[in-house]
Amino acid sequence: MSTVNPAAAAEHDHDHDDHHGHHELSFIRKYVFSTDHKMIAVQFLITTLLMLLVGGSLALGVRWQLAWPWQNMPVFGQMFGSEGGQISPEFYTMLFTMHATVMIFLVIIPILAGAFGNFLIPLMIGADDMAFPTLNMLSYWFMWPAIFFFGLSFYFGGAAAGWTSYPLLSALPEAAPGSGHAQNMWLVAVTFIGVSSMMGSVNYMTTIINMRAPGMTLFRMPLTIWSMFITAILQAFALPVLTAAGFMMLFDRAQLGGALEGIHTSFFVPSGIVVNNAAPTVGGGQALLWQHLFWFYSHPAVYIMLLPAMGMVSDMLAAMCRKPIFGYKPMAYSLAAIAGLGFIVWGHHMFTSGMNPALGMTFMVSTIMIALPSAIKTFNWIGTIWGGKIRFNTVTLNCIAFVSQFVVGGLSGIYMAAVPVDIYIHDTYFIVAHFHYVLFGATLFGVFGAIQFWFPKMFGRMMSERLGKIHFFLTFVGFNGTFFPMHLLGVAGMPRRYADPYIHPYLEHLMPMNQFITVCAIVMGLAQLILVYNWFSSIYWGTEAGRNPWNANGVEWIAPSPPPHGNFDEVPTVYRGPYEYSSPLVEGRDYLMQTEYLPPPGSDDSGDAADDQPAENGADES
Amino acid sequence: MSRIFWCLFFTVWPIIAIVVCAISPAMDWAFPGNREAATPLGQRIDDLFFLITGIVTVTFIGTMGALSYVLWKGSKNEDEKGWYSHGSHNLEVIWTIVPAGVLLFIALYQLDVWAIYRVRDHENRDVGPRPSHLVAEVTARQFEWRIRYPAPGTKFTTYKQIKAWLAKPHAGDVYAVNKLFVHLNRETLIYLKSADVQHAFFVPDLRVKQDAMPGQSIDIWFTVNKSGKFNLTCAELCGWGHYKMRGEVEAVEDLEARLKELKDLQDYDGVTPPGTVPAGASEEATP
Amino acid sequence: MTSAVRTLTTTTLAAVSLGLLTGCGGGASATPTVTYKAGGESGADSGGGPVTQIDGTGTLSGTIKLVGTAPTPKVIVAKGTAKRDTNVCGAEVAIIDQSLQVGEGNGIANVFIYIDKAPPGAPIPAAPTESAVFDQKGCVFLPHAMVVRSSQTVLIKSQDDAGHNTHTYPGRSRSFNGAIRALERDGVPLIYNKHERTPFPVKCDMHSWMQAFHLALDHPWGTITRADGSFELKGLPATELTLRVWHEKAGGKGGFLERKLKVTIPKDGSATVDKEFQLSDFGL
Amino acid sequence: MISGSRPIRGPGSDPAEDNTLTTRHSILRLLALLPLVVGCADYQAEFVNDERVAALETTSSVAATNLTNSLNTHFGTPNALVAWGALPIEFGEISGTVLSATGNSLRVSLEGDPPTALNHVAVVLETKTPQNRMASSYDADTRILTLTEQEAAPAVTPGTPLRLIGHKLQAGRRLYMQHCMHCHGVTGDGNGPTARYIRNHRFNPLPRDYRRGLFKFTSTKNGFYASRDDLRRTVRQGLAGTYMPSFLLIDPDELDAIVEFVRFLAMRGEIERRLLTHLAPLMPTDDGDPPKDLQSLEKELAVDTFNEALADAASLVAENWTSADAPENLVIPTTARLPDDEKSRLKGRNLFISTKINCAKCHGEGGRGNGGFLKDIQKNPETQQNYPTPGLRDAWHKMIQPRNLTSGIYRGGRRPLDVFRRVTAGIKATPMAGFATVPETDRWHIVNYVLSIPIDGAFFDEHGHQYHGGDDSHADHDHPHDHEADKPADKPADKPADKPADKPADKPETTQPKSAKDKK
Repeated sequence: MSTVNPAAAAEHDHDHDDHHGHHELSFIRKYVFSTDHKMIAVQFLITTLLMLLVGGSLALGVRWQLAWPWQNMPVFGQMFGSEGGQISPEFYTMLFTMHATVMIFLVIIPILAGAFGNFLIPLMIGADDMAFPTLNMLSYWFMWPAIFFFGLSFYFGGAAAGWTSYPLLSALPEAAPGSGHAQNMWLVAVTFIGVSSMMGSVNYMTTIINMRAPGMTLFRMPLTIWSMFITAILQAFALPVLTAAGFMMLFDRAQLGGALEGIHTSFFVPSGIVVNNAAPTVGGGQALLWQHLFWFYSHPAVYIMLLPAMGMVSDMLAAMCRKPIFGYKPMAYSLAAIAGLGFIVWGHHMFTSGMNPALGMTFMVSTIMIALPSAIKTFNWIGTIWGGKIRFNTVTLNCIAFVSQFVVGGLSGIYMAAVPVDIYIHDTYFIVAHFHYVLFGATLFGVFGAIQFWFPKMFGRMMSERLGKIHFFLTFVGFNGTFFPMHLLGVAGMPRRYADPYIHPYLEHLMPMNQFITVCAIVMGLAQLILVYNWFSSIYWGTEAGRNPWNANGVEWIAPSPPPHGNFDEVPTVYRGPYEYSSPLVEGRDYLMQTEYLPPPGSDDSGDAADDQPAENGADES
Repeated sequence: MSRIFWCLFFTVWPIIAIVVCAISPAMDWAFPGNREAATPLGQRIDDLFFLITGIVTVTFIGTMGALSYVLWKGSKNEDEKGWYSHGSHNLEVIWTIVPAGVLLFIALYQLDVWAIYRVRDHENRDVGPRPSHLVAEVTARQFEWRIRYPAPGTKFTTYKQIKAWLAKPHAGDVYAVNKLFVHLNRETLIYLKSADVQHAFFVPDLRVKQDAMPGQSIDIWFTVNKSGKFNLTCAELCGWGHYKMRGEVEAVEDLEARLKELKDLQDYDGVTPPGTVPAGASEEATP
Repeated sequence: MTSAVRTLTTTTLAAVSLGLLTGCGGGASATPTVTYKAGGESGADSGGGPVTQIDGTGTLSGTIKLVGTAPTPKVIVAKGTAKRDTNVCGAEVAIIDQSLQVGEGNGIANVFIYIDKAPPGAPIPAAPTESAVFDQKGCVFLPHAMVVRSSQTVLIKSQDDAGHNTHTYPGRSRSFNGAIRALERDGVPLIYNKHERTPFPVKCDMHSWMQAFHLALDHPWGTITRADGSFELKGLPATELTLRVWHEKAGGKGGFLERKLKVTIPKDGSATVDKEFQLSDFGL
Repeated sequence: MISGSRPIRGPGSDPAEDNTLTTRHSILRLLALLPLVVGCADYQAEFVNDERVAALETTSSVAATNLTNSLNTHFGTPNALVAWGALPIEFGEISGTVLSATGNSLRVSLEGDPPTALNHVAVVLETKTPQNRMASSYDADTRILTLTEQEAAPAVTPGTPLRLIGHKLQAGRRLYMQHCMHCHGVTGDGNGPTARYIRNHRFNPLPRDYRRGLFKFTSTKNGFYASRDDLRRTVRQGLAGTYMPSFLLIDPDELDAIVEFVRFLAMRGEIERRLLTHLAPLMPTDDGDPPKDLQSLEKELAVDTFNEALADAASLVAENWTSADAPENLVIPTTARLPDDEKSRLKGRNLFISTKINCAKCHGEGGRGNGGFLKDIQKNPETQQNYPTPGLRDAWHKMIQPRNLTSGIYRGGRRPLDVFRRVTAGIKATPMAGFATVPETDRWHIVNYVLSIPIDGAFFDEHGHQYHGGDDSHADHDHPHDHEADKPADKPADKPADKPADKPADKPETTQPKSAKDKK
């Protein structure tokens, strides 16, 4: 079992503490360029929440245009408003492109892996910090160049080729207003994000493999850690492809200027294409290639954006229902299965793209099969709630929302897994509805729950339940009001990315529904301010939380809240799995922490025979 | 109190969702014009759609029902501990096998449609096109559809001839923009090209969608079996004017005559003896 | 806290409702108002007052001279070095820049001297029936400057065995851009249908250096100076007149040398105007 | 489109993020401001002045003010349009009679079937002195027309004829803002937000700037403006090979409305231009200082003769636009197209390359639009100065290429009639001259030849047999010497990059690489 020598770790750990006890770290080292995984996590969290607001308001701009086309757009209209107070169509394309970009690259991926991964991994496996603290710091600070370059992209007019950046629209500067330097900046920024998350994933894998506390066998790891682990693997394997594709695209673009001026490869650019009376392109590239490369990353990325939330929700549900997770191993296995299958389904984004139709069949089957592990997880979550003692607090609500929204997102996925049906709904609002149900409905509700759940561990204070519930209610209602009707829009044949769908007669009658959607979207958007308020006010005025406010089992709950540098008073020793709620072994309380030693020792953990630590009976279902 | 509220909350919203879907056809939120597809294949796609909808609805009701049930029970669970269970192996097996079966069924059931839609014809291209084919070249560009028909009366017997025709403009070609005429009840074979960036040829009423890739000539075929005009839109982001690409596909009985008309229009030299001057010829010029 | 929450939620809802229910003018779908303004009514004052007939005419003559030594006009196409149409353009003589031609006695040629508007009450003689000829030879317009009546026909001819086109840039009349075939001798008719306020360029796009200046007047009282800078205007109405003196190089890019040159024409007599201009007046 | 670093500052909720750090009250105060954020911003579409007005402002504010005022009184603003009767525009006029008048609501009978929405259109009551009012609403069922004026009910007796003016202009403006404004701009100056981007590409034609009244592809004779039909054609068919897309499926009434509004903008701009020409002497000199005797000039031009100039400009504009619609000014061939056979094409070919009319000097012997004249430096007719770079320019001083005839793109339409019109009347506002002097039969030969180029290539031997230029699809790689021998005898001294036309591109929409290269 690959665990660091506890003794060594302990000593190391202690003199660490003494060391730090004596002289305080400078402000910069403590709060800015901190190598403490908790501080980095909080930095990630705050940054991503900020970006959440940015991306959200971009989305509101999109919604405004769809509800009241060419009307004076508030804020955006004033800030970048073009002639006549109405926005221009290319500004609209920029809006949704940057919305997707910000939300995916600057919010969801970093908030899961960056914020919660960073915070939870060492705490949950009982390590004093990440394996590579400095690398960890860098992975946060590499996000800022990305943010800077995205900002620069705005400055140059904003990349406007969609977040998928299909060539030739994105490859030829003449093709679109946003395809000039804005696109270069976009590509550079995405590369930086890639570097950032790559650093993260390497760090997570190493930490999880090497730094688990004594007794923390693989099958005693909380599902959060499982999901983080698998996510890290996904990233490590998928990201290089995107980075490579990004560079290929950069080299394809002639107007790079400077040292790269001469390169002007044509990986994606076919010859003889004349865009807007510019000189015809040379060199037989293939635009389809980009789609393959891009989706080879971006489909796994969908799971990068989902799995950690799944893991965290599993932990939270168990804690909130006071009940062991239902089917721990199937949960872990299905996580792995999703990750594995996730690598061979990218083609389902390309059913209409003109790739060999025969390929469509294979991708269809694999895509449909990936629904299976998702289904298993869903049933297991319901099973977890089944027979539990449920307290309807904000955490529970968000977790249940996660499950139910994930069901909707998963089921609507079956439509587009079926190729012939996908032919019709591809690139319509049905797709928009689908991935918002998965990425927002599922992931973000999971994140909201996780914030509420681990906030006391982060800041030593509880978040306001009442505000949390209001926020949840408004968000949930606004969310469903916003995205559920989009299924219908899609079935009605409304394509995505239309600045003004209503010039097409068969879409005119959808305007009222779009207006309704926008109203809901604005409600949802404003509701997020409540979260922000709740967050900051709770930091100052929240009620004090002890070490284990939720009576949860995880290792992280034996650490002080907030945990000091080095996390634990002494190296924790793990005796059982994390889900021993309502265990009959203890009287008077319905939780049994992973680190509690209970004589007499029971039979060995079936998970791994090599474990030298005594373990509890039934730490895993057998 | 709040317990009941939240239980109801999680019970009611799925019901609302289902109701909304149920009334959607009545509210004209379903397929365009609430019409069935205008191509036989499209109708099969619709059937598939409704089949999946059926399965999905059942699953949805099931899951949501189960969820609300366990919530209801769990939230009014009075004993001081929850049910200490790590799951059930049998259940796991059941809810692995059953969904797998259903999913596999969906996967296999639809293969046929897809095969007809693209793969099968795609495989045996060596057979010549059926004489009933209308061949047309549709070139998408920012932001319009440029259409080229072979001279009226042209009959292609081999794909080689078609390729030759596609290769360069020919005398007597008929040009049009944004309005595509197709045979009624006969197969239409379209070669889709892009003059600049990627577009997508999307005719909702026909359930036809195909991306136009720059540098490629992609063939799509369909048979319209309902006369009328169908909206043609672009479904792949193609620049700032993406939404401007409004076109129309019209299925007509006598296509030859219609093409002839277009041709006359196109050959108009301003002094054609009165009577044969096509309507609006003085104003219209073909692109 | 609770009060905060209540206020917070109410403000939020207020914000939403207020934001969404505003119709928002200014955008595309806002209906503009339309007010009607009857036509003609802004036609302003047309003269007004009784017009006193001007009877009798006089003559105006004079010279326009340059102070200082004129720069030697630069050669545009040396003899036989034309890039195209070598057999025609500058075949016999080199093509010289004609924009500022100074004759003996430093007289400036091709200066337009005209009355902008015919003085009210002056009888306007009918336009000559014979048409003016505007010719081109060796890829040079002949003449370089001409004044015609606005109803008069100008025949565009060509002695060159190469195609030309004549592209006019009038201020008020219909512009004309017509190809002139090689050796066009019977001439392409061109009529300036409007009175012009200033001379305007006439170009040939095929030979970028070819340029002439025309002036179309609805009265006969305009002329250009001869090679020695002298000019003569006969039959001017005997009254105080405002002359305009225009040259294509004035101010470097063409304009008035004198915008209001007041002269009084004695009945049956003659007046003289001698003007001198500095090089600076020509942007040199 | 987006200027400065403002975008980075991000949307309005970011300040919220920072302020929440303080107390809850500040948050509430901030939320109270949200209506402003969410609510509607108050900024309006405005007609922008010609650039020179700003310059004029520096010397004579009087002139500038008079100019802008008169434009406002006669054309209004985008949100308060003025229908000026002096102009030949169909503002959309409905005449009728007053049946009864109570207060500011009139019961009227309107002729024809009036459009349902008649809000804010002008109402002219033909009393002794016509009263200009405005309709606030019209109810088709009760036929009650309500006027906006609350006070002073119009003193009208039943039977008074009345006219409702402007619904078409309204519709036109609305549709224009929806479909056209991105490129052509609110003012029709061809400078909409998207145009700024199109301008980045040197060879992309700019969106048309209406303000000169010049439109390139018309059916009218040389020197005449574009007829309504021409504008309709351009909107419906688009301009192939440019960024002007086809709006073929737009509803005919909407199309008419748009066309009228475009003419409205064109006339506004042209009158502005003519007034500026009238005020030109008041402009600052090249070195920026005011002209001599500014006062007297100002009094003369900006005050005394200003209205005169305005009326003159209006009458000129009206005349030009009216004459454009007169049938006698259309270019209609008298003889039918000659049979399109090899002989005719060969004749056309010979005419095309003959120096007698010099087609090839611009379009190139291979018809690639790479003729020798493109190497000349042209003179700017407005300043008499040479343009900095060689190449042909249009009236907007934008560098343009002669049509590459091998590309199969005919911006003005591909009908023989259209090409005939291009040849006969030329292309307005460009160096493409009208060849009306060439006999009509010869013009038909040229048409036959030009139309055959994309199909059969541009080159013939003396027997009229065409070369197909081999089968290599790389136009830019073929070798001129292949066909040196077959150059016509009277080929010009220099050889412009004349290459045999190879097999044209398989996409008629794409221009051949060669021509694009030559543009450099």
